[in-house]
Amino acid sequence: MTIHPPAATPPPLSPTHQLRVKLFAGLAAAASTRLLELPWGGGTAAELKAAVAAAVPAAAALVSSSGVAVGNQYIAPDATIPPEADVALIPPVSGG
Amino acid sequence: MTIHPPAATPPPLSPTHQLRVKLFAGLAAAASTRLLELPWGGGTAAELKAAVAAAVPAAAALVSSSGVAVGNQYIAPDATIPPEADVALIPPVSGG
Amino acid sequence: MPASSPRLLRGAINGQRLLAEVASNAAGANVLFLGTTRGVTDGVATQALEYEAHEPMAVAALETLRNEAMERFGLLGCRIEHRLGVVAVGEASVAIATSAAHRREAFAAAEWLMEKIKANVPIWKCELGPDGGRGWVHPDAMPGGFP
Amino acid sequence: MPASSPRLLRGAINGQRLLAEVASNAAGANVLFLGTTRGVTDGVATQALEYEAHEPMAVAALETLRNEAMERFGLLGCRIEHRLGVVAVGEASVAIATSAAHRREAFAAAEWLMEKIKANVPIWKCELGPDGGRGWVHPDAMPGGFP
Repeated sequence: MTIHPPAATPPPLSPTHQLRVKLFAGLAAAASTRLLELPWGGGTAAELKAAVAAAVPAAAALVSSSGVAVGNQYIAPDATIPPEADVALIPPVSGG
Repeated sequence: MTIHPPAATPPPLSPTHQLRVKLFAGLAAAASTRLLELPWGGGTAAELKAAVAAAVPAAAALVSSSGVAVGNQYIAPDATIPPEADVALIPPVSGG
Repeated sequence: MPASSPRLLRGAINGQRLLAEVASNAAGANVLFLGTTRGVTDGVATQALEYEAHEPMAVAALETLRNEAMERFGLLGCRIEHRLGVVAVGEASVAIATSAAHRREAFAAAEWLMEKIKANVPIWKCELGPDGGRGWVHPDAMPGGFP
Repeated sequence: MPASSPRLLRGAINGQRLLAEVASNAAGANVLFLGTTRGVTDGVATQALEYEAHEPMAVAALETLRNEAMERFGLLGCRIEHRLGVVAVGEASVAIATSAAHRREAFAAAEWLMEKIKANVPIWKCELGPDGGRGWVHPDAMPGGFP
């Protein structure tokens, strides 16, 4: 017998799924990369910040004062980040 | 016997002394001249405005809302206008 | 008269040159304001504006305002030019360029100068209508603060 | 993307062109703001600034701000440009040009846009010191209003 799960339910993410997070300015300098790859089983923007801070301890303070953007929009701390999202951490800005 | 008046007292102005008053913009248009000559026996800025209004009735309303300048400075209504002064009537301004 | 002094001129205003003249390595903010002739004001068509001034008094008043703005707003540079004669629709009749360490002062000074120029400096505009009509503009308010 | 859209660019900003692009026969007021690199900030010498951005997000944020400014202040035209890469002392890193029927709106819009750009748009500056030192500038405040 073959079991077909409902088509609308995606398979659960492996905890080793890699999320790519864009970094900028002081965050990129602290992490020595502009694109941080993180194991990501899903979660909120706040959880992503905690995961980045754990992966790059030197940037922890700046991460905690950064916003999270998906695509071209800031998202709220409790918003969920889809697994294939175009994610960026936005440290306090200084243009102008 | 000859009477010498004190040296500091100038001779009284003839009432036919001519004062030249610069006019601008709507005042010059109403008076059809940029330089109005007025008989002037001396007096204040307010008296000068009255004299100009009497000489150019078409400009009376605009004269009453004009300032008086001697040289490059506005003067107060009760300030005296010297006989040879560089006098101008300054209607409400509209530069910019 | 120093090169930075206000000028009344009959040719076109060159805003780019004014900005260059207020430039400074100490400046973080530079503002250029250009007042231009509108083709329509309150529904009435304007062909052009014609300006005249009590020239020596206007230059002296502009110089006094410039010096006051330099001090009051801590400016690094300030240039003022005003056209005389006919100014076609779209052309600039007045230009103010300011520079300062920070933007608030540069903006505030340019706005303050425009308020003062429009209220006090003996310059007048005449509206030239499309039908050849002429009308000098004299606001109700008194110049110089004298009733 | 329309020609009036904000741009991030690596070459020099041409303020005169931006003013020409916001010109309108209905405009009586035109404001150009140029933010320039200061040689000294709070007593510390700067050799140059280097800017980077989250480019698509910054362009989208600038476009949103431009559209809001056009409506909020009733502008006739509005152009925004921001440099990326190294900007030498005296050069412009950001330019805003606005036009409106009257000056209050043109000034207010340019100031409002500068406030919003500095507070919210994902662009960052790095101070390049005379000794080769580099320091990214991250104010204490949070972007986007999220704690």
